Amino acid sequence: MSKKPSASADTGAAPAVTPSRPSPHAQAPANAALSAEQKIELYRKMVRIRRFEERCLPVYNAGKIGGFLHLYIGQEAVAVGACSLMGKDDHVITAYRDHGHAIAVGMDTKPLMAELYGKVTGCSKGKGGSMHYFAPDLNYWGGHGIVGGQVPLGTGLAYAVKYQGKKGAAMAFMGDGAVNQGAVHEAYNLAALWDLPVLFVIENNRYSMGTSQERSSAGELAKRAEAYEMKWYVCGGHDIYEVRATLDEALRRAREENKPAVVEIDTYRYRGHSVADPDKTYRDRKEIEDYRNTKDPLQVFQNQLVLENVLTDALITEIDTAARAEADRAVEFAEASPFPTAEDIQKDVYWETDQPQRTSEGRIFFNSVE
Amino acid sequence: MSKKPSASADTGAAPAVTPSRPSPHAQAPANAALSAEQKIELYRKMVRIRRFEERCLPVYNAGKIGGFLHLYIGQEAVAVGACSLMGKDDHVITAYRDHGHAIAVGMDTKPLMAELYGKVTGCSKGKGGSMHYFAPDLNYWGGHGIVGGQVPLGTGLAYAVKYQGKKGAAMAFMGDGAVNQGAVHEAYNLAALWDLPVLFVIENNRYSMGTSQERSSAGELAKRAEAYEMKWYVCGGHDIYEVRATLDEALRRAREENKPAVVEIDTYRYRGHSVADPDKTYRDRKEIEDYRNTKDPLQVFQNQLVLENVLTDALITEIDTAARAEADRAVEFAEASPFPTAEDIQKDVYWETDQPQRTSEGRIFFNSVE
Amino acid sequence: MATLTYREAIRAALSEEIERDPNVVILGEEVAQFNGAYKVTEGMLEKYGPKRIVDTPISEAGFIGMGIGASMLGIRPVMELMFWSFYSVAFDQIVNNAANVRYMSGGQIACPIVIRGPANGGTNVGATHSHTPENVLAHHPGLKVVVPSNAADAKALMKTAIRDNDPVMFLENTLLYGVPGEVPEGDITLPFGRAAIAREGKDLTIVSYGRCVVHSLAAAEKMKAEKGLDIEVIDLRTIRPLDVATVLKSVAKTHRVLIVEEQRPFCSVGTMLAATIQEEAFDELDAPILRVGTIDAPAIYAPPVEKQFQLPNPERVVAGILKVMR
Amino acid sequence: MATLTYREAIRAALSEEIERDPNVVILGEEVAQFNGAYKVTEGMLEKYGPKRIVDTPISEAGFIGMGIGASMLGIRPVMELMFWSFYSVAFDQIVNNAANVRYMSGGQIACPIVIRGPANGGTNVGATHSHTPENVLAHHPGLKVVVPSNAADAKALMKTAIRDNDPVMFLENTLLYGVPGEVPEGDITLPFGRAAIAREGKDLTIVSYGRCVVHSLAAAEKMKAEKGLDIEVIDLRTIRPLDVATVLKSVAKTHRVLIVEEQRPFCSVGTMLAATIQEEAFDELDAPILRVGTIDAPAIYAPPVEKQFQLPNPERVVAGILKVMR
Ligand SMILES: Cc1ncc(C[n+]2csc(CCOP(=O)(O)OP(=O)(O)O)c2C)c(N)n1
Ligand SMILES: Cc1ncc(C[n+]2csc(CCOP(=O)(O)OP(=O)(O)O)c2C)c(N)n1
Ligand SMILES: [Mg+2]
Ligand SMILES: [Mg+2]
Repeated sequence: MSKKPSASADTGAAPAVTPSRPSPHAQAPANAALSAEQKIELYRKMVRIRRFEERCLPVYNAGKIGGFLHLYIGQEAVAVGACSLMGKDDHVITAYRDHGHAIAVGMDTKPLMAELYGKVTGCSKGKGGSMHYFAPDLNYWGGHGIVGGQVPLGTGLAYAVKYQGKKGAAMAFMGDGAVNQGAVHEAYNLAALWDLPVLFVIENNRYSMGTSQERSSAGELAKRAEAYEMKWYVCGGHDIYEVRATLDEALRRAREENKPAVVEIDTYRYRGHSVADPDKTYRDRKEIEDYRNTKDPLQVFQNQLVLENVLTDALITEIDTAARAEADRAVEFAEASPFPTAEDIQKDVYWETDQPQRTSEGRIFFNSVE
Repeated sequence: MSKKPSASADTGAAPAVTPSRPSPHAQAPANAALSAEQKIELYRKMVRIRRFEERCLPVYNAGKIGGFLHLYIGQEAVAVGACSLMGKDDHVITAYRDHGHAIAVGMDTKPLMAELYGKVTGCSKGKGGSMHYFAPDLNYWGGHGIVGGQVPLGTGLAYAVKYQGKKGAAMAFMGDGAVNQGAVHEAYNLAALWDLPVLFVIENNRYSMGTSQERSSAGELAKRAEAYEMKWYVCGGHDIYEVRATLDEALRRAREENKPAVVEIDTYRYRGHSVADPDKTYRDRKEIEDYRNTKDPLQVFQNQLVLENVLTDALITEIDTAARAEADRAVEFAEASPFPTAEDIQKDVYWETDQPQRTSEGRIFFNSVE
Repeated sequence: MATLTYREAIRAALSEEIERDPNVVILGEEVAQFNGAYKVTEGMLEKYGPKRIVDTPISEAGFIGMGIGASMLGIRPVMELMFWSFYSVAFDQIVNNAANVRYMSGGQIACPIVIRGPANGGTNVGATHSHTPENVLAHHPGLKVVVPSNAADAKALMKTAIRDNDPVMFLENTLLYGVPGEVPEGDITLPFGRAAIAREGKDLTIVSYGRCVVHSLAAAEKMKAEKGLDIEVIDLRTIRPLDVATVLKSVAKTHRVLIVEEQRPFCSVGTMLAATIQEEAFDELDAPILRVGTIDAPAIYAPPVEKQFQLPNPERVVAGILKVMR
Repeated sequence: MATLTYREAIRAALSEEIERDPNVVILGEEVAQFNGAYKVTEGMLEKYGPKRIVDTPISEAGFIGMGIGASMLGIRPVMELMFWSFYSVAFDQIVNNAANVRYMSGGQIACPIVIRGPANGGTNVGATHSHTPENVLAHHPGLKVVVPSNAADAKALMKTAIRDNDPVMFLENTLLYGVPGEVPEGDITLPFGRAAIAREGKDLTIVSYGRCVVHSLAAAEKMKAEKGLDIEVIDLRTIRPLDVATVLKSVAKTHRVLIVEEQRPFCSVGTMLAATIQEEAFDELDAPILRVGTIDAPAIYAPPVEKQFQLPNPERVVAGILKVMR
């Protein structure tokens, strides 16, 4: 506890998180089983997410990224903790704040940055943008823009896993604001009624855009699970060990007993809702600073791993430098890549039109003047 | 308790409900306050509903009624009990099983029968049919065909009452199957969050079409209110005194403290989901007979009022005879009434086209060949 | 050839596909224990068991979304909407998730789901239960829309739909369910986008689909008998893809077009056809293209009024023919 | 005359109506404390307080349904959809309850609700956020649909919308919010169904609405400069009711029509216009009616591709003009 954390995990001049007692979750089975290399890899992923997203900001401000940019900064331990528990038959789906999960499941940052640029080398060929990252090969089913709309889809992933007799589970992530979408409740009921192996993971960062939880939701969020006799958990999202310990238990129950659950993870976003959000009317700077100063997930884990003698100053710097360099390379890649063409607009609309041979006859697109 | 009930409350040869101890709810404030005349009026309304609906059956089978006919037989105490508590600023809305509520709020049965015939003298001018009875002058806002779709509307009635500073409440009725519609949950959250004076009244008749409650809903229905920190009640729907006692409390809370609640009322339908339902695959006859024999709401209340010396044999017979005659007159009225004309099809679509002077210009209807 | 009702033909297709592919599963309200609200799936629970034939709660957004999610992993869900009208509560899942997930993922995800159920008026079920959303659905690129008019087509097209790797919206008709037709035996499929010439003629082309084909044929026979007119009736079978070529070929022969559709007129499928035909066969047309559709109002309940005046029927088609021929 | 942006003009209309009628209330996500996602309602919470300007949870079906219910009792809710795209989750409340409740009750119930928000692509927000549902909405009798192209119209039409006793769907455009325009002072309203001749001409009629009017005018000027063509541009202002008479009058003068719309082509508003024009002005047309619309695919993200190739823009309108004139 005497060690001073070495490098600030955030770029700003944030005072380092006060070194604290070791994580009470370090000895949970999921965490006790981790090798030093695995721990470093978890830390590295969090750093890579943060550096990637920080790198996005100047790119966005330079007008290279269109539409929205919802940054995940502050929430990294959630996605990294959760996705680190995935086995080959586990699946994940989330909302539009999806960069963290993408990197967490193992996506390369080059196509992620290229997607933000709208380049054809992007992970969705420039068709999805920031809100619509996908990597089905990594069991990552996106990136979805309609609040709550992904939750029934995630339930369907669980349905498929169970139908096909696999021992897997799906994690459907959503924000605290999403719990008030009707489709979410319909999915809860289906999952509970049919014993589907799905976890409804609420990343509670306290706000949906400018609306605080208490202004949008009656009652406690995770507790709504009780309405469907589902189990529920609440845990901190600043300590990746806690995230892993909680989800590990819930995932085992899902995989082994086909039992769904709601898992609410307390977290915080440092940036505005999207980069366009002036972030002035609904919270004060102090609230942000307080979280950053005491609960920054990178700093908390850095401290922990320093305490565990897993991380050294040199390694911390190396990881950070590598992550920054990786982000730069992603930008270079994106810059150098071409945009889709006008012809690309009508590709990827129908499966059949992407085949060498169409399966149907007749006209399928209907432009008058092209 | 020695008195034998005099006339079977159902037309079938149902054995009379065993006379039992007096209703434990007779002394609840809402019931203790009732005069003998008022009690007779409650009983008369239940009988009128049943006779009206029984009269519909041969009419339907003769092909005079189109579409669906969802009978309320067995559930009469719910609508009559609930609507008897309405003050001038209280409002009610329900689903498609809406005949009972219509008569309960005081609608005349002639336009109700005419509506089933699709006649222009119907309560909705033959435009709504069985599922769409309305009487806004009696604070009755229908009759709605999309399962759960009326629940946000009912919440809006409560919103309006509160907005306008009135001391009223809205009752939004729904079936046990409707609780699994997302819009219902959205409405729950809004009502709880904003303290809206609305009661969500679940008429739990155990089935949504052929699906029993346990096959469609995880958990207990009313208890879902807890997810939103709303109060909830469960009560029997066979004893109109119990219905009134429960809703009276909930309504007072709504009117005086702007507090919403969920009220689940256990009831039963004797007929199929609609007249077209063969009613063979999902429940057995015995279940129906058991309910009828022990809990028929007309018989239960008849017994109670006989015990209370409010009803006599002669009065029971008189009420029954009058209700049958009323139903016959309703049929005569409907038979004698004309159908809407082809021109009527495009009336009542827009407020403005029903005015002597249109408020907008341009074309508003777009038939090519009329 | 066997004689099957439209309902039986669909059931046969569903059953054969269930037997062929273990990933095919049927989900919907009352499809299993109740045997289907309109008995399309009658007997299937007993035959195929509760894993394959699944009753759902009344949660269309939830279960259709669930089906879409499952289809991304290779399940082939066939979801029954008791009425297509109830798509309104699942609209987001259909137009945003089913229609877009392939696109937004840059072609990485296929969504082989079928959503089926009846979409029609004429049974006096009122405004909320009488939507005919083929135009709204086909408006959304990514979706396919199928509207069979007879038993043989219903069977063959349903098989194609289940095997198709794109989301297919399959619109049936409660008033056709009981109508018998000759259905070829065996594993017959029919490609989407191939219209049928339901009746050959040279004087006027009726473009139609679904139950309106029946009305059109009746009107054509009447016109033959009464006026000696030879009317060609085209049954589109699918709305998207659309067999524009067959329509244009017929127009080049007849030079006159009437569209018969059970649609409210504003932005109906018929407007799409009229816009396309006038664009691509401008010089072939001897008269304006007219449309016989649903009279522009919510569905009226009054039974005789709905049938005689609001919906297309042979009398109204005759009136349309006479107007185009004028 | 004052110069206001489109955004300010709408805000002015909302404010004046809030002040005029105590039953007017504004509800939506982030309309109050956050000042509106697109700042349309900026400052209104402070001015009118939390009873009149109300932040809602992300429950479009719930709160729009609630607004419809409240409107039945005489409240005049103006509901903001942060994007019109999110109507997909409230679709049932809109097309079944708002559109039908008057009809199903035999005319006993009015539903004076306004649902407003932006409906457009062009800001690279992808397939789920770029719906332009004016065709889908206008398809449903019972609804009115308004699509203002400039600040003055936006203000006057918003006032009309709030005072109208029917449900009004008011479609704005994020790319117009910042565009300034002259707005007449005072309590000016504009009747629905009255199109504007945005530019007079004799060689070709462009029928358009919303932001496409801007593209059309730019293209018309270019054609004047480069080819000496006099192009008439009609701004429909409202889609339902629709000012068919003004369109037909123009067609009778120019004999050539191009429709410019930000719509995917299948069953677009343009198909409705084309079908109607060819039906009612058949003999006036010297060339097929063409449509410049959104290229038929979900909205692509790639910023330059969406803007240059997928959406209507002056260059694509020019191409359309040349094709019609050919
Ligand atoms: C159905 C729908 N309504 C509204 C929006 C606009 N919107 C996008 S994100 C958002 C806030 C969501 O907050 P939350 O669920 O807490 O997630 P967070 O942004 O905090 O990650 C809103 C209102 C949307 N995308 N979809
Ligand atoms: C959204 C929607 N889905 C399905 C239906 C078809 N449907 C009509 S009634 C019904 C059962 C409803 O059961 P419940 O809510 O228990 O009411 P009850 O009929 O028992 O009064 C169903 C599935 C519908 N009308 N609306
Ligand atoms: Mg949040
Ligand atoms: Mg029920």
